[in-house]
Amino acid sequence: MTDLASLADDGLVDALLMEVAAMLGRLVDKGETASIDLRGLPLSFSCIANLEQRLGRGEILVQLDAAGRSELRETAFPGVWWTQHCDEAGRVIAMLIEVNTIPDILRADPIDMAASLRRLAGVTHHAAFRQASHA
Amino acid sequence: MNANIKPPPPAAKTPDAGQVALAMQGFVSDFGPTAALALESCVHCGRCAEACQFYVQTNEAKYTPIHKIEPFKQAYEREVSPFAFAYRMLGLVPKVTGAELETWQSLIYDSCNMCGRCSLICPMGIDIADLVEQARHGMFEAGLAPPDYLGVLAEKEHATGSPFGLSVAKFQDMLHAIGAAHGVAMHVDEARADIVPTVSSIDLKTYPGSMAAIARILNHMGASWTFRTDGFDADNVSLTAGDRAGQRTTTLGIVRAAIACQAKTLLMPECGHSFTEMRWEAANAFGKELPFRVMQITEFLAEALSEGRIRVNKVHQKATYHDACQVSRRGGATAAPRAILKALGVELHELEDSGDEGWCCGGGGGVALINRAAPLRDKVFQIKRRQVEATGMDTVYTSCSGCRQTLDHGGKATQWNKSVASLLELVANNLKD
Amino acid sequence: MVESETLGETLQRRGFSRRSLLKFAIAMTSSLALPPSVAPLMAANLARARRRSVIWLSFQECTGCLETLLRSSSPTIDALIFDFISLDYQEALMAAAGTAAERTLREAVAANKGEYLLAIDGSIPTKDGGVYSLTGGRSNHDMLMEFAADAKAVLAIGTCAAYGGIPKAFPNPTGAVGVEDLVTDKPIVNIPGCPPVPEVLSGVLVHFISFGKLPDLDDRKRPLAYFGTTIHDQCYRRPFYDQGKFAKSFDDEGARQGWCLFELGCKGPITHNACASLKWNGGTSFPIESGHGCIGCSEPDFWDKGSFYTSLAGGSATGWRNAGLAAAVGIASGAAAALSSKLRAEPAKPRPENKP
Amino acid sequence: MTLLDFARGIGLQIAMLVLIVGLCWRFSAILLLRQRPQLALSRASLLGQIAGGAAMIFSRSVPRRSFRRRIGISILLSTIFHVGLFTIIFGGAPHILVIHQLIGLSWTNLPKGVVVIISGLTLAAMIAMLIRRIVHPVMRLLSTADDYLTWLFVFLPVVTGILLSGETIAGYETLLALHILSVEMMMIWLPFGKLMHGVLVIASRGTMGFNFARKGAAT
Repeated sequence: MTDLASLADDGLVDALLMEVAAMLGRLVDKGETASIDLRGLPLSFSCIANLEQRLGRGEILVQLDAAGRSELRETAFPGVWWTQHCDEAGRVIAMLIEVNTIPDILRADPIDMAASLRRLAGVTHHAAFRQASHA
Repeated sequence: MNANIKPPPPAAKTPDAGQVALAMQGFVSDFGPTAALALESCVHCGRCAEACQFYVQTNEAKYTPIHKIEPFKQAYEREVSPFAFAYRMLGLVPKVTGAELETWQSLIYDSCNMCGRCSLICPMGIDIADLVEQARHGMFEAGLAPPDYLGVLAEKEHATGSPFGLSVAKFQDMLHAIGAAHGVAMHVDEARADIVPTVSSIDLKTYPGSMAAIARILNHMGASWTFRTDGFDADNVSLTAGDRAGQRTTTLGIVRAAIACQAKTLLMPECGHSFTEMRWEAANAFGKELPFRVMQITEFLAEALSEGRIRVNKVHQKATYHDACQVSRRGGATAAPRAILKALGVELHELEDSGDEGWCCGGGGGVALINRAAPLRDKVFQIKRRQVEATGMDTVYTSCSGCRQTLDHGGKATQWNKSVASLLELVANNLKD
Repeated sequence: MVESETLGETLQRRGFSRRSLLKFAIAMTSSLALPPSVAPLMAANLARARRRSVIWLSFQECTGCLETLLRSSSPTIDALIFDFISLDYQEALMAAAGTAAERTLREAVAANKGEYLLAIDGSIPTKDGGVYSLTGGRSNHDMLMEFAADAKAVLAIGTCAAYGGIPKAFPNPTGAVGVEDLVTDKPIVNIPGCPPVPEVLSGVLVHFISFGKLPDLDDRKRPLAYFGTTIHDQCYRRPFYDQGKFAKSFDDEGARQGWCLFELGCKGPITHNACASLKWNGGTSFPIESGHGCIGCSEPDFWDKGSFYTSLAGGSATGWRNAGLAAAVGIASGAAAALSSKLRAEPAKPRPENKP
Repeated sequence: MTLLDFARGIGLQIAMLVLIVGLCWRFSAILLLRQRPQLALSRASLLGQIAGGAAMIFSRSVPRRSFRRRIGISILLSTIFHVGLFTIIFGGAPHILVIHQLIGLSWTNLPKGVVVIISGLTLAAMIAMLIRRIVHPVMRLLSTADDYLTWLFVFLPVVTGILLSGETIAGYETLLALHILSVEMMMIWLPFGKLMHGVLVIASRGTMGFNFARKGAAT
């Protein structure tokens, strides 16, 4: 039965890899991004491990600390990302394969940037004041 | 409808309501737990057809053994079965009609040898041959036995104890004449004897030598024996015709005769159904176990040979053997003829289907006595012919005069060059002096 | 009513980045079985969304459902969503009591007429005029009908509110029923479970807040994303079921090996819920993982479906006494049939003779 | 009350009671008919006759060699079907559970995959048997409504069982309910139709074996 199960796993992994290839093709041709929600598919642990291994590791590993940790890893296939989000308790809340030049979540958000600009202005002013007082 | 089967004689009328009622009464009076179990158990698998010589040779579905007793089964379901009241109330099983009985007359008589091959193949353990015998009771009692040779003979047997209506005096004369012709001392109507042989009316009519053979062997053994003219014709045509009363009269006549001379052994002739009747049914008619043994002649000869009471010269011959269904498959004496052939030194080349699995010659169950069944009988005979030819033997031994007669007739009809011979006569002709 | 701040503003004020919101949206789309591409839209909608009024009425209940929802894991955005909804009336939680509480309720209803969500936990007694459960002298039935009339939708939280639950268990002395038996003209979402999985409620609320509508429901009005599969379908012990490896008792080798609990009465195969995937207590475990079969608490009448420890394969067979009685009836009938057959069949037959 | 509750509760009870009443009725009505004693000297002792009866209960499952060629298809199909059905009933884990709950006996089950494959074979054999029954002149002539109904009442549990094992078409709950209901229909039908042969076969073969041992006839 174990052999049968692993055989079925291999079939699923192959199908997913073909889907990833198709998605990457669309990214290259038309610039379309896409992702696969791995938790929404009936995959066993061994199947996910198998898939992760087949995709391999690339050059980038990003750790995100936003309401819990996230790890975004480039696979051995540039343009294909393995991303996993955890909540503050450390439990996995999402696991995806993203096909994108860079995962959207890594881009700084305009609203966050506006807020940081305001904060940055405050920090700068304070430093200048200190420097001036020393002189 | 098979083109070779003649329609019933034009005089025969469709059975009327009274006849149907009589048939029903006859059908239902027979059901004990055994028959009921049999009819309840059929799964309609159709395998019995493949064991039946009539189906195998014609490929006509109507010759399926279990189908041949359909009206009998219908009567059972309507009148006797556990849910009979519901079947009647809801009309789930229709009444048997006169037209149906008319159709089934030929199926139940002309195309069944009661050979029991179907009983052997049935996965549910249904003794279909036995059911056919029971079904014929109702048919006969309604006057629906074939209006032919069989019916006529049964009537005569019913009236006189012999299908040919032979009188006691006539029989005595015949026996003495046979003795004189064959140079053998006859014992007739002696007051006391250990062994009482009986004869088949076919022997009387066609093979008188077989009676001389019995006399010669019993004399050779130095046995105390006698023919009894008050109970000699064991043929029991009534059994195959379905005449319970005639069957009983004939049987009890023989039982009384054997008891009268304080016989220890009742010797049944080379005949099939008569053995079945005397061996298994006579005690039931008599009401208790019989005070003597009933033995078919092959059993008797095999036993006597093995005990050295008969001594024979070896005959250096090759031959094949045709089993009588009622003696071998149905009667439990399959080994006896083979032991006799061995004792005689005959090199036995068995038929492809032999012993318990042998095919009927086509004449069993009274079919030999139904003239209109002759074409069908000849078709069935072809199986035997093929199998005998396949052995390459020139001689077929058998220990049933009915079979012997059927094989002779079949052979004659097809210019067959094989000789059909009696095992009994073979023994009688090779006794050591 | 004062225009409140948006959820985006609230999050920003509390120091949550937009990344956190996007991450939450990614997790929610996954949880709601929506395509991952919807996540940015959901995040944007959530950021723009304003507070929603929720009125929570408790009927024949044990407060277990509320406890579960309040104790949902860590102070994440989940918790914020609960903060964000305006729980305008909840007897157990609100500070006000008596007539003050009554006034709050009336005000909230008047201010959000046609827009508020009505959340119900507990079943509604209908026998004897509903006298078995009253709030301020008013029956649960009356209150339900009154506040459902102006609600946008009704959330039946827990098995009692959804189907009647334990109060409805045989012999159901109070004539308890679920919300859907009484409210027929409003959208209803059933979130059954005893108690229900808290993440399901947040999922439903997030969907409602971000897209302005209820998620897809199944034929029992349950959110399809969470109740579309059975516990059995998602169970990590499922491979053992497929291989036919079953624990035969709670302490045998099979149980130690973590084999399937089907034979020990697990109701997983007929129970629709998300326990096996979302799990409990912050994703720690769920009953089967702890070695006990599912009792099917999110299914209607789960309390009356025989023992929790009787396997689904069987059923309640008839007792020996009834079987014996049936056999007696059968034999008697059979004997009568045989007798009547004998009478019908008996011909005047000659007796066998004994003397020659 | 859901369909499953009905199937597992009152439905099962009704089916069992009907089954028991029907079985006892049919059996007693057959066995209480007048039995004529057999008075002829038997070729076998009483013990020998009983042994003959017992032996035939098993021996008739395997046709004689000389018959096999002519009834090959029949043997093949009915063997696959009967062996398959037995394996499913006595090898499938849920079935063993039911038996355990009813009478307390239990044994090791077969892997589900094996049971499913056997079910498929059984189903195929059943379909072939039905086609044969319709097409073969002998079987068509012999067949009555009972044969087709009985086929259906056996076919349904096999089909619903296979569907249940894969949880296709509908949910486990619905399929389980349909499976149990189909078995209950079969239980109710059993004493009144041809299905009874499953029980009668023992009595019928046993009787023939007993009688044939008496005569020394070929078995």
